[in-house]
Amino acid sequence: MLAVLSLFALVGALVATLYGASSLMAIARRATDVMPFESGMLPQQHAASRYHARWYAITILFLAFDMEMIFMYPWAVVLADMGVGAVVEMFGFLAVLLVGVVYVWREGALRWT
Amino acid sequence: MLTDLSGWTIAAVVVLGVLSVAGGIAVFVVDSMARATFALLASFLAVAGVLLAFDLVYLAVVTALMMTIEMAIMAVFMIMFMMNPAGLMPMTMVHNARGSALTGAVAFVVLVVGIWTVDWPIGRTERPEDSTRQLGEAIMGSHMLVMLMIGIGLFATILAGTVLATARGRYDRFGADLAAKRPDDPIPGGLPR
Amino acid sequence: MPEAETAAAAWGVLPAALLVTGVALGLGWLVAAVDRVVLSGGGGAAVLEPVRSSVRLLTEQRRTTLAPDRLLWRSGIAAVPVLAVLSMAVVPIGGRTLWSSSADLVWFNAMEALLWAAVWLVGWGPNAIHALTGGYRFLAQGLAYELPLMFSLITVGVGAGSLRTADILSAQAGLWFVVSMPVAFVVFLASAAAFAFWGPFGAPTGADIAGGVTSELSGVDRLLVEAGRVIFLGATAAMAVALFLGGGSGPWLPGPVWQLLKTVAVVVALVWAGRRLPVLRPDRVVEVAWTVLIPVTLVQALVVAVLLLSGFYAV
Amino acid sequence: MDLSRRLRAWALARPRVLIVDAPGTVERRWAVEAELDRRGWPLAMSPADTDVLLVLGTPGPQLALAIDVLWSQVAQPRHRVDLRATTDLHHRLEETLHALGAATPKEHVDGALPARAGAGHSPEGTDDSTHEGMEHSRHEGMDHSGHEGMDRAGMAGMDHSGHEGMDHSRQEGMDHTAMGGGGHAGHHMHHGGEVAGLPMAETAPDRDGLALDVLRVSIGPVLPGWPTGLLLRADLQGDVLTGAGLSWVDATDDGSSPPADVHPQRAALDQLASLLLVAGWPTAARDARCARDGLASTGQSELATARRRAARVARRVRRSRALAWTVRGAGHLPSERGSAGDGDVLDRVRRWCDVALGADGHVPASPASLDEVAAVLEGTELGTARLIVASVALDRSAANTEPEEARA
Repeated sequence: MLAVLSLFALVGALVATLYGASSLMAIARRATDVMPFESGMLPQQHAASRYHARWYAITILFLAFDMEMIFMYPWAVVLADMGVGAVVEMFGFLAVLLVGVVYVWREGALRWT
Repeated sequence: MLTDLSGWTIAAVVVLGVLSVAGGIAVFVVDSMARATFALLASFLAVAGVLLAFDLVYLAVVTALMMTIEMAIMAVFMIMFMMNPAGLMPMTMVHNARGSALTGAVAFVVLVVGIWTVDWPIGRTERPEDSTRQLGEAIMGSHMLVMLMIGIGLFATILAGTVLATARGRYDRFGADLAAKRPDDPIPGGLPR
Repeated sequence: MPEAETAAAAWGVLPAALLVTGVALGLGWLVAAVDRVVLSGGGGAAVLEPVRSSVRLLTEQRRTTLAPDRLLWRSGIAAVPVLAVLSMAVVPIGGRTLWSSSADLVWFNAMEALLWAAVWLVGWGPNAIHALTGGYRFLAQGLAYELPLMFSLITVGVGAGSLRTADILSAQAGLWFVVSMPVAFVVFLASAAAFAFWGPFGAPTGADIAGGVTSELSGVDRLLVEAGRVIFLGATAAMAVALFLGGGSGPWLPGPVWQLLKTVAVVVALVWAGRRLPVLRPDRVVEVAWTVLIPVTLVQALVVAVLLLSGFYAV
Repeated sequence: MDLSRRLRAWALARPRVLIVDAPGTVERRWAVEAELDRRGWPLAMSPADTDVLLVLGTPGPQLALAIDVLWSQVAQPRHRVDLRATTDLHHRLEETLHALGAATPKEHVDGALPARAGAGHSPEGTDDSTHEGMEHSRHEGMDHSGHEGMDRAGMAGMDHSGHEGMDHSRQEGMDHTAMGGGGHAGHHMHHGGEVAGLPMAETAPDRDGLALDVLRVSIGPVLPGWPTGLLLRADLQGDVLTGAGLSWVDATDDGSSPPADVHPQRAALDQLASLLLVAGWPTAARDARCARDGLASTGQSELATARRRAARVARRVRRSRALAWTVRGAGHLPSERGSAGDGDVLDRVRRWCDVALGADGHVPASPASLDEVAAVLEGTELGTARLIVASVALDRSAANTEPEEARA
């Protein structure tokens, strides 16, 4: 705990040092204020807009599947003590989710819109 | 109860607790969807830090892991569907400020009164050597039924979410009789079908 | 019992943390140097190039763009190297990890998962179209690599019956895990390339979007993101050695030397193989990841679970 | 002081170079890239990644504006080289190193570095010739462009940024942009006005039934692995392009001059190199460049080596399953013109490989028309669009290759 905290502090200090070193060594201390790069043209609109992610359907599948990780890590630890029953239960659980994956795949939701 | 904890732990819990509340408040103060989302993530990470201070490593780390991924995905949707994602225009994150303030104050009072008046049970059991193992034993043993129910629930979520989220289904891809050899998709994927 | 074996306990907290940071920088340098050698087609002089680039970036002016989200941008930039070094907390150095808990593997996983936020923020911050596209590409790629990576980590946990790096190392005293879990090993290394957005999974920084998330970064900002990438790759290579290649075990030579040799070998193999491939675009990878990789890694986990119950791993 | 200067000189010994090749300078670009590869100077991806901006030939007015915008986006230390001939290439690059290493902030701010003999521009672009170039550009841009608004915006920005003005007068520059854009983009105005001088994106329905923001973007004229001077204007819905329109900047319709007669094998290798760069395969791109450069040599043994190298890279690309998997199915061009440009990106890549192999007397695939390519880009994702453009031969056969000289 303390070890992680000190590592965090150390690397934080390292990052701060790099910023400090940069402000000492950099040819110009102030950041140059530029227009966003748009391959030689000036941008016509703000890029930070309502970005249309093409894979939003996959996120639902992902989140549902991801939830089950909470169970699977502890499951790995106790597997040896629990025996065959735990294997059957966990993979039965996963099999149900994989049926969901097959359904999603057939509906084409794994492809971008 | 508190006496089990070292002074450092208590200090960490207090600081992180304040941070998490501050993050929660920031969600409603900032006027950008991206900042609101990541203020919420900061709040969750502070909670993970509290759990870590209590030496509940697995819960702490899994909180950080899940919440980061979920907030990143939430950011996608917040920015996709909400107005003014970057906060470049002036806007406010709250509606019905008076009513919600009242509701919030009442809920706060109820909870605080509850916390200080309930006769909390005192933990008699020894702290486990390995809380991850204990969690695994609970999940695979006495709480297996819960897990199975969650499995079915997640399956239903996948199906329902996909049906609701997608405008196209298999009949659009393979034709009315599902006879097409290759699906008709706007962007091809990595597999032939 | 294993608490006493952490590096922090053995050498003191601060020296151990310093050592871990130093090793992290060394690993980052190693990856960057090997990458440069492979990219430039040979030439041993390329090993100095990472140092040269770092100094150049330190002397370079920083940039800010029109109406950036400065707070989120800078947090994302700083988070990338910080997370990379923090992931080293559970990577064994000379047989000892800086920190040991009952969930070391999850810690490693979580540090990498926090990149989802960090990299996206680096892309979102500058309010520029190429960077923004890169940030979203990283999330899309995350949907593909995250679960296979988790399954491969869990497979290791099943084999060792523990999520603690020290236990995993001792569980491989008889046989390296790579023998019984080759799929998990390959998936783990491929995921490393994916979360470090490098090589065949470099779409978030692709040349087709002018460098993607890094396209608006100059000076120390660019240095931090690039350093985070290579440190993450190096940390994952070192972790792969611990999880699959028996850590420091080997004849004749002392453990740390073996560990170093194996790590260098893994880095060289990873970079060499990664640079032989073009970028695999996320829109193609996602479908294959879900329909092929996840089932395959699950079968791998099942095989290991059955082997465990049949007493294959003498725990 | 001296130490930090020497440190900087050492650190900048392998600067990253952004090449802008004006029309008609293909062979010069090859020579420059060969020299850069030999020296181990990496090619830059974007202005943020750039130390040296290397301009080949004489850019037309619109390209000159784009170069000025790019130059304003490069962080210090930086150096600009205008290379009109490759005869003194070695000398000019050495000079570049010297200028980069010697640069100090004060000199940069004052623009006090002496203009070097033969250089059209001082490193800071503040000498007279640059000014004249900009004045000239303004007129040309106004006269010949279908997008006056944006060109004026570019110019307005440049009035300031040419003098490091981006540091202190962005706000002012942006006001100009807004005014310049007002003429042709008046419909932005109803959309809640502007923030920091730029309008917000607009909303439009999409093919998947959502109505989200669409972003007007320009891809080109200067990008890595992109034909310099090609300008793709499109709406981006997420990363999907709609309403794509392709044009050449500085295109004039006063007759067409045939493209320069270049070595077909070298041209094919060059096309492969830029395509492989876009496809994210830098090692193969390097090999293709290397083979292309070797084919220019006169010695028999070097030539044989280069041929072997070309064959190796062409075979490697042709057989790569990963490349086939990642580009397959993209960019089907209509095949009414027979064999030349039809098929998808993968087919075209393989045809380039055949030409690069030099085994048969194939001519390079005949150039596709801009409208045809733009039609294929419709509805593709940004990465795919880049691959499609990189896979077709586009030349400025309808455009004048040296507009300034032609008009002069």
